[in-house]
Amino acid sequence: MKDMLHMGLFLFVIAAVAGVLLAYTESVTAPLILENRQKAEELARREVLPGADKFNESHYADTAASQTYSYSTGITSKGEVAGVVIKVAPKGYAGPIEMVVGIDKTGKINGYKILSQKETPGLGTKLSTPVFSEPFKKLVAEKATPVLLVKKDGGDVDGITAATISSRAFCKGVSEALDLFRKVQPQLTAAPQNLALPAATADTASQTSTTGGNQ
Amino acid sequence: MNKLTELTKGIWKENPIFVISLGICPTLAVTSSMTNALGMGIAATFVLMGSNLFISLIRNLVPGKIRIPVYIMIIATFVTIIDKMIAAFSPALSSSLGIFIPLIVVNCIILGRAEAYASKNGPVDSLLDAIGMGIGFTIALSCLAFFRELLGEGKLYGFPIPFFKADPALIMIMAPGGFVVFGLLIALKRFMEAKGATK
Amino acid sequence: MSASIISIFIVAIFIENFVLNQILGLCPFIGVSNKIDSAVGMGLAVTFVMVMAGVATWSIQAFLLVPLKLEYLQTISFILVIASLVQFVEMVIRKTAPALYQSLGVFLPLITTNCAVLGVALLNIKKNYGLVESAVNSFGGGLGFFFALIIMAGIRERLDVSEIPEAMRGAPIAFVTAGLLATAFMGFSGLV
Amino acid sequence: MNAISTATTSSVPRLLVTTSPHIQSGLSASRVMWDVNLAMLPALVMAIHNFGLRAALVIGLSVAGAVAAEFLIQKFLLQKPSTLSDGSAVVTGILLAFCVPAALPLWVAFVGGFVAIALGKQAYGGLGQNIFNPAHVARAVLLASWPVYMTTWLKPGQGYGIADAVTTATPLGLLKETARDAQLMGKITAEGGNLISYVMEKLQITFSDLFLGINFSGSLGETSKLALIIGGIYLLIRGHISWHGPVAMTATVFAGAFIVGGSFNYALFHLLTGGLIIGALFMITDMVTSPMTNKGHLLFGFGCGAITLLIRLKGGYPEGVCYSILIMNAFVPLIDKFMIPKRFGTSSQETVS
Amino acid sequence: MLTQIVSAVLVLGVLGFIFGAILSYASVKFEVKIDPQIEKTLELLPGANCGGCGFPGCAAMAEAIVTKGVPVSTCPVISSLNRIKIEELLGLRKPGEVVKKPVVKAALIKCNGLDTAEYKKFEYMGVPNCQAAVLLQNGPWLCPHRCMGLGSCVAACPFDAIKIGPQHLPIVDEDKCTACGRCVLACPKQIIELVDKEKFVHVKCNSVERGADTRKVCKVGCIGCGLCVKVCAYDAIKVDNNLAHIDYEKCVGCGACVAKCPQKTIIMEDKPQFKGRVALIDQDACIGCTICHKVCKFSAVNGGTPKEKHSIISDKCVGCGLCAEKCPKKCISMVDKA
Amino acid sequence: MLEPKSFSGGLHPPDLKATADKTIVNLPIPAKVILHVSQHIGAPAKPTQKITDKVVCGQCIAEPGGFVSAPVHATISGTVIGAGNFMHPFGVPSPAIVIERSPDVPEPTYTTEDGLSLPAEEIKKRIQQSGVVGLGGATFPTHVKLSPPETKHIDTIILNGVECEPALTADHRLMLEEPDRIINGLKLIMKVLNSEKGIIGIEMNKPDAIALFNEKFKNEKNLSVQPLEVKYPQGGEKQLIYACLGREIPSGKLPMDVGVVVQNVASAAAISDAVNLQKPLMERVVTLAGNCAAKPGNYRVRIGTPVGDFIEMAGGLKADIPLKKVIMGGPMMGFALFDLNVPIIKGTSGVLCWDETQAKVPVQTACLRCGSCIRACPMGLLPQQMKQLVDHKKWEKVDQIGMLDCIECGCCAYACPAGLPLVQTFKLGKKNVMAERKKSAASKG
Repeated sequence: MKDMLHMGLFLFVIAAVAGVLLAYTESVTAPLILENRQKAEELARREVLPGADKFNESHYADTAASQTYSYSTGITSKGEVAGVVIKVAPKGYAGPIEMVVGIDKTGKINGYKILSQKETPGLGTKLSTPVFSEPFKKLVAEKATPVLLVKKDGGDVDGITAATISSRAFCKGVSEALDLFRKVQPQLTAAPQNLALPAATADTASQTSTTGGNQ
Repeated sequence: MNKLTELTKGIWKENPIFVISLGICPTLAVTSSMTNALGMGIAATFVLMGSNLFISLIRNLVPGKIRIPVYIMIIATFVTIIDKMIAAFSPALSSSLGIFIPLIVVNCIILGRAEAYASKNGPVDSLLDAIGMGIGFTIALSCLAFFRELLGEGKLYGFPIPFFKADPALIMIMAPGGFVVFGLLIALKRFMEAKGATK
Repeated sequence: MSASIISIFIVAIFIENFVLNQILGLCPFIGVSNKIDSAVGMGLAVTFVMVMAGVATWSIQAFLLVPLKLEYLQTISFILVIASLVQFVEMVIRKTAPALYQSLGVFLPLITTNCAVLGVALLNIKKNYGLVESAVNSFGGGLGFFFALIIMAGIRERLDVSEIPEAMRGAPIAFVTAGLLATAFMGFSGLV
Repeated sequence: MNAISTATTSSVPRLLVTTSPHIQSGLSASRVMWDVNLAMLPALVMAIHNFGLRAALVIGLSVAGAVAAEFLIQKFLLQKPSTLSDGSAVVTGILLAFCVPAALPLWVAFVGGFVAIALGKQAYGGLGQNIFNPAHVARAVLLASWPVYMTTWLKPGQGYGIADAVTTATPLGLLKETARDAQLMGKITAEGGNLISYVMEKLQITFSDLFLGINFSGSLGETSKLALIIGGIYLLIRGHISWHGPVAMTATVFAGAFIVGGSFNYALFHLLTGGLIIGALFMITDMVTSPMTNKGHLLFGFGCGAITLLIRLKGGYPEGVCYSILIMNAFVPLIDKFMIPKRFGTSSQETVS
Repeated sequence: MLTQIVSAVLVLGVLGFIFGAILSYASVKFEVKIDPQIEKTLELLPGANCGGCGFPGCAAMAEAIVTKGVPVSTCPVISSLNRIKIEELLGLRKPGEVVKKPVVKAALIKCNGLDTAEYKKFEYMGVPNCQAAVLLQNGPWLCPHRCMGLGSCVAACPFDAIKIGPQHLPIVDEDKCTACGRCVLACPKQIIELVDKEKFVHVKCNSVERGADTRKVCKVGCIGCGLCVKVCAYDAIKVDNNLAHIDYEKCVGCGACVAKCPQKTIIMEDKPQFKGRVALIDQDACIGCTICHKVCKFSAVNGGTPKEKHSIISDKCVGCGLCAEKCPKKCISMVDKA
Repeated sequence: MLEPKSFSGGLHPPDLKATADKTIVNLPIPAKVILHVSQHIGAPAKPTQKITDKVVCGQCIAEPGGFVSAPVHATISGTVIGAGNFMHPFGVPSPAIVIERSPDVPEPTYTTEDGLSLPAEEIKKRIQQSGVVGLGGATFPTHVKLSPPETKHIDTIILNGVECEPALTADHRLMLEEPDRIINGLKLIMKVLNSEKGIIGIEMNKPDAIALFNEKFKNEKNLSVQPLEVKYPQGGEKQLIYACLGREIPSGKLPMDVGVVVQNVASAAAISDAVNLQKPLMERVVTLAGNCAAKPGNYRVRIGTPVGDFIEMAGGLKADIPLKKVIMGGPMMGFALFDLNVPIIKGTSGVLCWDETQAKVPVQTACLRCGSCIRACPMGLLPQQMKQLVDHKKWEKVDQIGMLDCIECGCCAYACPAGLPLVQTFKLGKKNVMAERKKSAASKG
């Protein structure tokens, strides 16, 4: 019994010391980690929607499907709506491809960025390399309303050789983002200022914009 | 002299991976690039140092029966610390190493050294042992990563290498490549030793 | 729901096989795959511990760490739970079922440092699985480990009596075989 | 006289003393291997007929890679006598070339042959020791390493030049793509067509094309079923293979496809496309990497067929023969352990005391 | 910050406490006794798992020593120091008790057969294993006791101490040999024996055939002629069943028998050219005490009268060294014959 | 005629039976015989003669060394000129008695009596005294087979007229030329064992013998001929019993455990002589074959005749073809001789004199795992695995998969495309497994 108590206590002491150390580490690193994450997201948004200066979290309630979508609205330095950044995750070859798509207020695709994916290295992963992105950029720049289908399926997008499924998933994701954009488009043009107002998001928005400005 | 051997034995003679075949899980999983290998090596070395030092300090106080849980807890503490540090200061590395950082906890090298060395030796020796083993571990990881990154991506530390970058063999950076390269490396080491022995 | 549980299960066994795809749990995979008998023992032991650990760690995470905002204690508390669990199970089996201990229990100490067990616990949390999903994922992961181990043991029993070149004998050929096995298992990719 | 007699007097030459039996069937490893090479000849001719000189080059380089690996490793690493003459490296080289596309860069074919022998065979100690089929090991490695090259299919009948060659889809590839595209599928069913006829129409092929191996693309050696079957029958007659594995594998795929697809055409399509026939006749009958007993062969063939179908229908790859065989190769030691003949004197009924 | 630390400490501490308590409870409740003596014994055993003791490995041996009272000396490899430690541990010996210096043994190959076609029945082509070769017409050699030379002993040696030499005969590396006896068991012809490492005169034959028979099948086999018996001043050789045996307890290694053996069956280790020794008396130091004359069993010392200086009749001297040993003035030395 | 029956496994090597139509020729009495005291399975006989002793033909010169043992008789009359170790056909120098013929001593004569009227015990005694052993090659003392424990009833006697070994025709000729002796022997055995049924098993490649015995058995209720598929090793005891009766001898058991005793036809003929004439076993029919033999055929020769002398008496070797290999027994299970001074022994059914082409040794390559050996094994064993396990000295495992059930028939090695020495490996394996069993039994007891 005494033995038991002794062991329990010893473990308690060790655990306590560990707890102190860890709590301290956490208190130091937690803000940094949070900041890193936000920075990364901010960076991605900025990349796909270069015109925007700051971003607001927005929501769209699809009453028909009784679902709520979130997206972020990019505001230019003049306070106008530059466009939206929409996060989609189409099902790729080996799992969801998480990506953000930047669409300007006219509905034109501005850019995309793959956040995470599990595609086959060297094949599906080419989605995030210039091999795929450059022709795609060129396509959206040149064609007003490209058919978002792989060429094989009669669309305009140059699919990645030997990674048709990944390419298709990509097209599906961009289409999804466009669909959502069309739904929220009225919101954007209707009341651009209102969007900047929601108190819950204003805080982070200003924070990120300052960090962004510092760069 | 003696201290020096404590330090160097882990690098070649008792290289934790190639000779003692310990801690192979993180070895294979993170060696798809030199950067990851180096990051993992440093992280593991840090944990090894911390745990070895700490354990050798308290080695006479620990009740035998709960020795292992205590060691694991100490190791886990250091692992969590390094995990958070990496996440805070090198988010890219953190995301590419993923859950393999917390998994250092169960890396046999660390517990193995704690049990086999730190629990029986003084803090200075233990620290030296940890550094040596850590370096050996890092070197072994880098060796593997060298072949995998070079052949699998045509790069080293992310820099494209001429000739290799043209058509890299993707399988090298996937799981099978890790297994095969590791197996062949051990065989190569043995083959060289056997050659050396006959000469 | 049920479909996704089945898919979690199949993914855990075949596609994201701990050993062959995730490269986790290699120490026991190489160490205890010499004989089919011991591979079966080890595989069962790991499966058992994985499920127990998966459930236990999920509970700790959900009921203790998250409410108290102590997620950063994940690693340490998980490993503590697993280590204690394993040791406890070992003691119980040793006392109550010596025969079982002989065939299965002797592998238990090895499991403490089996990163697949901690790995499954961490992945359950990372993937935001619920309790049932965690249990299923752990079970699938354990079974995947079990299969890989038995296949490997079968192969190694054969390799044991083959004329393997001197330098390749033992660990090297085991790793090369594991690599080829992993290559073969790539055929399952995209299955779900 | 009273002595251990020393018979070896000068008049009688020393007699040969060996252990029993003193006669042997006359079969030898090299004869088996060269017979297999011979059996692959029809398919080889068809490959060259279909894909021209290019095919010959790919086959040649693949064989060269295999032979080079066999020679170099045995000579320099293992320092064992060379076994090149037994023809097994040539078999591996040709088999590998048979399951890669004609457009494969020649150096990849060479690397493939080299990997097949080095990793698939010599690492295990050479002929008879390997676990996995070396040709399929190499194919899986190549597919994972250079997926683009391994999935670029030339239209047959174009001669050598590949720079401007026309690529096309394989029947199975198109089948998979179509089946995955829900929209297209909806359209096809709405128009009252079925998947198979859509694919065959689109590729402009008939079943007899599939059987004879003309007008469609695929790996070098697997297009012509007729040529393969001729080779298979030769091996069967020579007694180097048994019918159990091939029949079990093809029957499993056929029956499975029939049940899933619900039509004879669907099942026949699966039977005649991809590497099923070459796999069933030349790969799973590889003595070294398949079970030893006929019972085992049945199970092995069934497993190969089932996994092939699983991958074709549900997996990421359009074709699953290579992987299914590799996976079943891994099970062979277990099959060998449990699928064994009944030992004489161990049946329960005859325990007369 | 503070609350965080406090809660962290509390959670971890409580977790630790609970698990510690549970485990210690379990360790009492579910304790299984292992004899600590077995573990200690195991630590003292060599750990080579050579199986020379007949048990499957050192662990089994340790258990057998402790539970079944198997003598520690069953282990052929163990150092005497560790043996004493184990015996003390088990209370079989009182600490400090002195023991006789144990005989350190090594394997001896009792065959010197030549590798010539004339002594072969046929060229062997079967399984390269001595035991298997015996199954085919009793092996390829005419002499039924000839070493097969196929190296089953080499394969059996866990210490890499045996190699097959140029004459299809094994050569033992005495430094590596631990006398575990594996090779003795592996040899189908029973030509390996464990003998005192420090002795260096050996009968390199195991043929019990009659001399005439042996002579027909081997040039260097023991024909049981008994010359060695006669020449041995120490009574250390016996011929039994047509084969000479050396009693290593008595043998001093003088080499008289080596010099005498007509078949060159008896050899002096490391001295293939050994032709025997002869006593040499330092005439200056000799005082003519006659002791050497008296002890010589071969009447090879001149001078029976006191004060007369002795000399050796080298034809008669066999080189046994008795005189040198007994000489009070230490003026006799033994020199190798040319 | 009955349908031919068979067993599973086995194979059909080329017949090589070129001497099937050569009638048995009685060879002259040799000038010298070497009689080994160990010509049977079991304890060696104890020699009773020493050098210079005079012996007469048929005299017992070595008495049984135990129950499982058989006496040895002088096969010629003359003087003992040697007693000591002589080279046995197995290659081991072992005790033997050498007799030089005295040509003036006349051959003994024998009176016939009706053995079947004698009591069973007397029959058995006469068989034992005459030194009859299994003449098919196994050389198991016959009287031992005829003395099963009382609890075991032997309902069927099978005579082995299969002669499945290629090249051998001695039994075939004996059946054709002396069927009555064989039938009489069969009846004597049946009387001793009180059995209900007698069967002669004959392979389908000897239709003349099958027809002859069918004819002879026309009026015999309980005797029959069982034609058997031409397949090796049809004459293996276990295979023969299974083919004839469908009874499977459990692993490690004997034929008598399934109520059967098997005897070779030549043994039956010898039994007939032993009982009716009280004539000891002194001669046997030996097939001489092979490319080098000048006059291949079937010869009745005195046991103990040196092989070289036998060949000389039977026409000698061809001068132009160099002799390469001499096999005593058949090509599948016989053993090669290195020395022609060894004698014909009781179990010698053939002497094959082969030249270079016949004695070709297969090239040894790596195992292909083709499974030919498994398909060929008549015992349902796994030769490939057994070889690997023996090579790696895994005695316990190889015991588990049935090492001791191997009958060393050689089918696996015959079929092996890699030319592996499987039979020798298995002989080695069996020896070690038995030693290992003994060891573990000792450590347990």
